[in-house]
Amino acid sequence: MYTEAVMDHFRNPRNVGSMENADGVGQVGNPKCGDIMKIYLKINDETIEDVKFETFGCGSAIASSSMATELIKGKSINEAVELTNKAVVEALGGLPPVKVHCSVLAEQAVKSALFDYAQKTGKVIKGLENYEPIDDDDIHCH
Amino acid sequence: MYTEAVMDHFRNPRNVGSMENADGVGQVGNPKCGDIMKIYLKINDETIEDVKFETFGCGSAIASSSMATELIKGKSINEAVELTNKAVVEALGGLPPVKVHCSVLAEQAVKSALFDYAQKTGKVIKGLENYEPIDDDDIHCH
Amino acid sequence: MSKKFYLDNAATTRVKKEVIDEMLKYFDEKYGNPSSQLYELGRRSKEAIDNARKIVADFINADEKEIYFTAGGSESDNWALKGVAFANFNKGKNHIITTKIEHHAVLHTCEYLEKFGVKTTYLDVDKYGMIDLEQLKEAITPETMLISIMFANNEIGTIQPIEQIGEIAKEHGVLLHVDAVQAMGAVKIDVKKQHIDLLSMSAHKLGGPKGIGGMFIRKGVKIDNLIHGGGQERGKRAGTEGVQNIVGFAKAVELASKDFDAHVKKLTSLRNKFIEGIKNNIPDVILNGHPTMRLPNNVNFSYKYVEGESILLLLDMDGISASSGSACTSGSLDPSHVLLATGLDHGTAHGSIRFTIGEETTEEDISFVVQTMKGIVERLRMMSPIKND
Amino acid sequence: MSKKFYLDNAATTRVKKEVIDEMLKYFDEKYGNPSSQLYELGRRSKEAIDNARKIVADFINADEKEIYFTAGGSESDNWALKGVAFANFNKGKNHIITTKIEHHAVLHTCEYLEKFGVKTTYLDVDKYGMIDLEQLKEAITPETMLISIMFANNEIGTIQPIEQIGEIAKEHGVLLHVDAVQAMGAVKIDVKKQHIDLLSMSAHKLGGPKGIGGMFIRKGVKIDNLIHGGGQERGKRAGTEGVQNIVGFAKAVELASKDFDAHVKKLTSLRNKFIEGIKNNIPDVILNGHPTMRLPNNVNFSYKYVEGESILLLLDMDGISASSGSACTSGSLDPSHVLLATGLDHGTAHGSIRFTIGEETTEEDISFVVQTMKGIVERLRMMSPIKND
Ligand SMILES: Cc1ncc(COP(=O)(O)O)c(C=O)c1O
Ligand SMILES: Cc1ncc(COP(=O)(O)O)c(C=O)c1O
Ligand code: FES
Ligand code: FES
Repeated sequence: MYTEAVMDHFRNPRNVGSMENADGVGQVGNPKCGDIMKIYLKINDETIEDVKFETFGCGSAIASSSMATELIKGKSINEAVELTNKAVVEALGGLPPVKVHCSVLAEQAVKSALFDYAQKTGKVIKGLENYEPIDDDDIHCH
Repeated sequence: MYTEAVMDHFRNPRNVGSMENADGVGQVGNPKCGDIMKIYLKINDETIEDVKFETFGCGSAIASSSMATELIKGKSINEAVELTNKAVVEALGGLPPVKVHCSVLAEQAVKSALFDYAQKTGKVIKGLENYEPIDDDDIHCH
Repeated sequence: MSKKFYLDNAATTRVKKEVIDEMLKYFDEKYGNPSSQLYELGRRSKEAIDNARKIVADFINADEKEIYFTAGGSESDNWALKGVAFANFNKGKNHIITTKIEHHAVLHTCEYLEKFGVKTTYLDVDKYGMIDLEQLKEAITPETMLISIMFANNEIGTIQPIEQIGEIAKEHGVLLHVDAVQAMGAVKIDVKKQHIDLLSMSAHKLGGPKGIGGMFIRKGVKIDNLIHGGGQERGKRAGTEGVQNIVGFAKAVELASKDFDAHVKKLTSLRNKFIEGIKNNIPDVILNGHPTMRLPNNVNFSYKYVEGESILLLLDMDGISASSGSACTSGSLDPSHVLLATGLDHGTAHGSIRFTIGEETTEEDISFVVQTMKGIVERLRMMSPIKND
Repeated sequence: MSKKFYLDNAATTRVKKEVIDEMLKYFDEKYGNPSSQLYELGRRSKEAIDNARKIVADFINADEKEIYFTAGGSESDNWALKGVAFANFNKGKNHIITTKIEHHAVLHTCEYLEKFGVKTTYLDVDKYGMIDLEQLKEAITPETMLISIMFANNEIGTIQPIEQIGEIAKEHGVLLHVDAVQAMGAVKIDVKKQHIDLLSMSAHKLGGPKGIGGMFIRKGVKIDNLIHGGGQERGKRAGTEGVQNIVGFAKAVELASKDFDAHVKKLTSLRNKFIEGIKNNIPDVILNGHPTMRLPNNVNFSYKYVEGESILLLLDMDGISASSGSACTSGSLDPSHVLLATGLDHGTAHGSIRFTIGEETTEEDISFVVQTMKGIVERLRMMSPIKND
C-alpha cells in the first residue's frame, strides 16, 4: 500500500521531537479527524537552521511530516513557504489517493509555523500575506 | 431420488405392450402434460386374466403403470376397481412428492379401462357408477 | 459401472486441475481478508483479487475497474435488472425489454419487479430461437431503461446477434444487459465492439468453481447495489470476497483464453458429428436451436413419442449424464419455456434431451452415446401409446 | 520474518485443514450440479448439501428446512432486511428498528431502504455497547415490521441480551433478525429459545471458506427473495449452489460444535490475560466493549494520544496482524461508528486497536504482543503532539 520511501520515513522518521524556544511553531489538524501535526522551526538569518515535528496520525501523516521537515531544513523561509504537498508526495514516491490529504496537512503545518514566525517577528513572508490559520470550530475532516 | 422398487419396475416393466381384442381399454393423461397411460384388460368371469400397458411418461409413470398392472392381474374386477394410487405408491416403496400424481394416473387408467369394459358389457361395477372419463379439452396438468 | 460420460457441461463443469491448484493457496496459507491492507496477509489477498480482475477484464475487452465479482450468474442477472430498475425507481423510466427464452434468473426477476411498477416486454423467437431485430426496435419506448438479452441460450444453444442488438440499444440510448453465462469461453465477447453495458458471468460453466461469478458494468452506468454493506468491490458489492473462488474463476478464464480458437474448433467438429449421428440413427427427431448459430458444445434434440426423464434415467444406467430442459428446471414438471417459445408443442417438448460436450469428450464417446440413445429411444417408443401417431 | 501472529480472527480465519479436505472432494470428483437429480453426480452434490443443511440447522436448533445458503453474512443481512421490507412494500408496515452499532451490511441497507419508504430507528448503546431494552420497547410502533440487532459486535465484542430482545419482539408481534456472524461458534445460539425469526451466518469467521454464509428463516416468515431465478434452496435463493463452499461451511460448523465449551473456555482465559496484560503494561488505555458480556476472542482498547493505523503498520513489521475498527472500514478514514456510539470522542476512537485471538494463539504469543504494543505505543506517544494533554 505504501512505497518504500513512505515506509522508510514512517519507520525512521527524521527530525522527530519538540523544540524549546522555537522561532516559529505551527499546529494543524484536529484529533477529531485523527491527525494533528506540529512543526517547530529554528530560524537564523531567514534560514531554517533546525526543524522538529510531532505528529498524531496515520503512517502517511508521519512520513509526510518527516519528509516535509527534510525538504525545508537548511532552506530559506522564502523557499520553505513554497513547499507544496505535491512536492512531499513526489519525494515520497507517491501516496495512495485517500492519503494525499496527509501531505496537504504537512504543507499546512509548515506554512502555519512560518506564519507564526512572521507574526512574532513582524516580517512579511511572500505567499503568507493572506494566510488564515484554520479555525478549530470550523474543521472539516478530509 | 427413486426407490429400488421404482427403479426395478422402471428398468424391467411388467406387462408392457398392447393387446388385440381387449375387453376393456382405458387411456388417461395428455401429451401436453408429458404423460399418457393406456391399459388393456382381458377379463374372463369377472376376473382380470391379463393386463398390458403402454405409457408415455416419466420414470415414475412407467413404474406406476407396471406396478398397477401387477396389482390387478388375476384379481376380480371388483377388487381391481378399488385399487388406489396410495396402494401403488406403497407397493413401490414410496414416490417423491412431485411424482405422486403419476400413481394417480395409474389408478385412473385402470378405472378407465374397467369403465370401458363396463360400458361394452353393460355391467355395473361398484364404485364406477359415477365415473366420468376426463374430457381432453378440460385437462389440467399436475 | 466403468466409464462415465459427463455430457451436461452446460449445467456445470468439472473444476480444472490448474484451477484447484491455484485456489488451494488461498485457504490456509494466504487466507487474509483483502480489506485488511495494513498487514501482509491482507495485502496478498488484495493483490490476488486485483490480478483476477485484470484477467477477467482482458477476456471481454473491458477495463478492470468495470469488473465486479458476485456469487454467480444468477446474482449478476438479478443485480443488472434490479440495480437498473431501482436506480430508476420513481423516475419515469420503468420499461424493460427481454426475450421469452432468458434464464429464469432474468425472467423471474422481471416478474418480481412488476410490484415496483416495472413493465416488461418479452420478445418472441423464431423456431431456431432467434429474436427478430425489428420487433426489438418496435418495442423500445421512451420509458425503456434496459434491454436484457442473453448471448447464448443454455438449453438450445442459440447465439443471438449481440453486436447488432448493441447497436440498436446504443442508437436508442437504452442500456444493454447481456447474460453471457453460457457464451463465456465459447463465443468471443468484446463489450466495446458489441456495445454491451452490463454483462453477467459465471465461473462454473467454464471449469471454475461454483458460487462465483462476475459482472461487467460499463463506467458511468447508473445502477443500485444489490448487496449493501462494506466497501468491497469499490463500494458496489458488499461482502468479504471469496478470494479462493475469485482466483479460481480467473484461472479458468485464463485457461479458456489460452486455447480459445482450437477449443471452439474441436468442440464444433465433435458437436457436428454428434448431431449427424443422432439424425442418421434415430427417426422422428427434431434438432432444437439454430443449425449454425449455436454453442459449439450444444446438442439438443426432441425425440417424438417419448418423455425426457425416462431417457435420462436410462442414460444414467449407462453412466451418461445429460439433461432435459435446463438444469434449474429439471426438478420441475413443466416443459421448458425455451422449447415452447420456439414453437414446439408440449408433447414434443417433453421429449427433449440436451447433451453438452466438454473438453474431455471424445469421438468414441459420441459414437457410444448415439448408439445408446438409439436403443433407449427404440425401447421407450415400444412402450409408448403414441408411437404410431 | 520468523513467527507470524495472526490476531485478526474477527476479520477472517484461516481455513481449517479438515475443512479443506472435505471441500476438495467437490471440485473434480463430485462436481455435479445439485439440481441434476437424474444422474449420479448431481445426486451426490444434492446429498452433500442436504447433509450440510442438517449440520448447520442442528447447531442453532433450527429445522433443516429453515436453513438457506447464501454468499455470506452481507448477503444474509441484505436479504433479511430487504426481503422483509419488500414483502411489506405498500402494505402499511414500513418501520425497522436496529442499533447504532450494527455492521454496515445492516446500516447501509437501512439507509438504502429509505427510498422505498422505509423508516429506521437506530437504538443507542451505553458505554459498553449495550442497548437499552426499555428504549427498544418504546421504539416499537404499529408500523414496525422488523427488529434487527446483532448478537455480538464485530469491533468491540459486546454480546446483546438476545433472548430478552426475542421476548420483546415476540410479545409485540414483530419479526426479529439477528446478525450472528461474529457470535457463531462463540456464543450458544438457539433460535427457538431466543425467539429469533431470521439469523445471518458467515463461514469464514469460524474456519470455513470465504464467500459462503447462511440464513435461518423461521417457517412461516414472509420474506421476498433477494436473488430470483432457478428453484435452488427450495425456491428462495437462486443460483447454482457453491457445493464445495457449502460443504466447507458445514464442516467448520461441525468442528466448532464438537469442542464448543472447551474452545470458549480456553479463548476466554487467554482473552482475559491479554486484557490484563495491556491494562497493566500500558498507561492511558480504555477497554472498549463490555468487561464480561463480550466475545471470548475480542480485545479492543483505545490508546490515547496515538492513531490506529500507525500502530498497525508497526505491528505488521513484527508479523502481528490486528485491526483498527472493523476490517470493512479499515480502508476508510472515518473513525468507527461503533466506537463513537459508545461515547468515545473522535480522537480516542482513532487510536483503537482490535486484537481477536484464534485457536492457534498461545499465552506466549500474548506476552510477546503485549510487550510489542508497549514499545509501539511509547514510541508513537513520544512523537505525538498531544501526549501531555
Ligand atoms: C457482524 C458482521 N456482520 C456481517 C458481516 C459480513 O459478513 P461477510 O463478510 O461474510 O459478508 C461481518 C463480517 O465482516 C460481521 O462481522
Ligand atoms: C444462461 C444462464 N444464465 C444464468 C445462469 C445462472 O448462473 P449461476 O448458476 O452461476 O447462478 C445460468 C446457469 O444455470 C445460465 O445458463
Ligand atoms: S492523517 Fe488522516 S489519514 Fe493520514
Ligand atoms: S407422469 Fe407426469 S411427472 Fe410422472
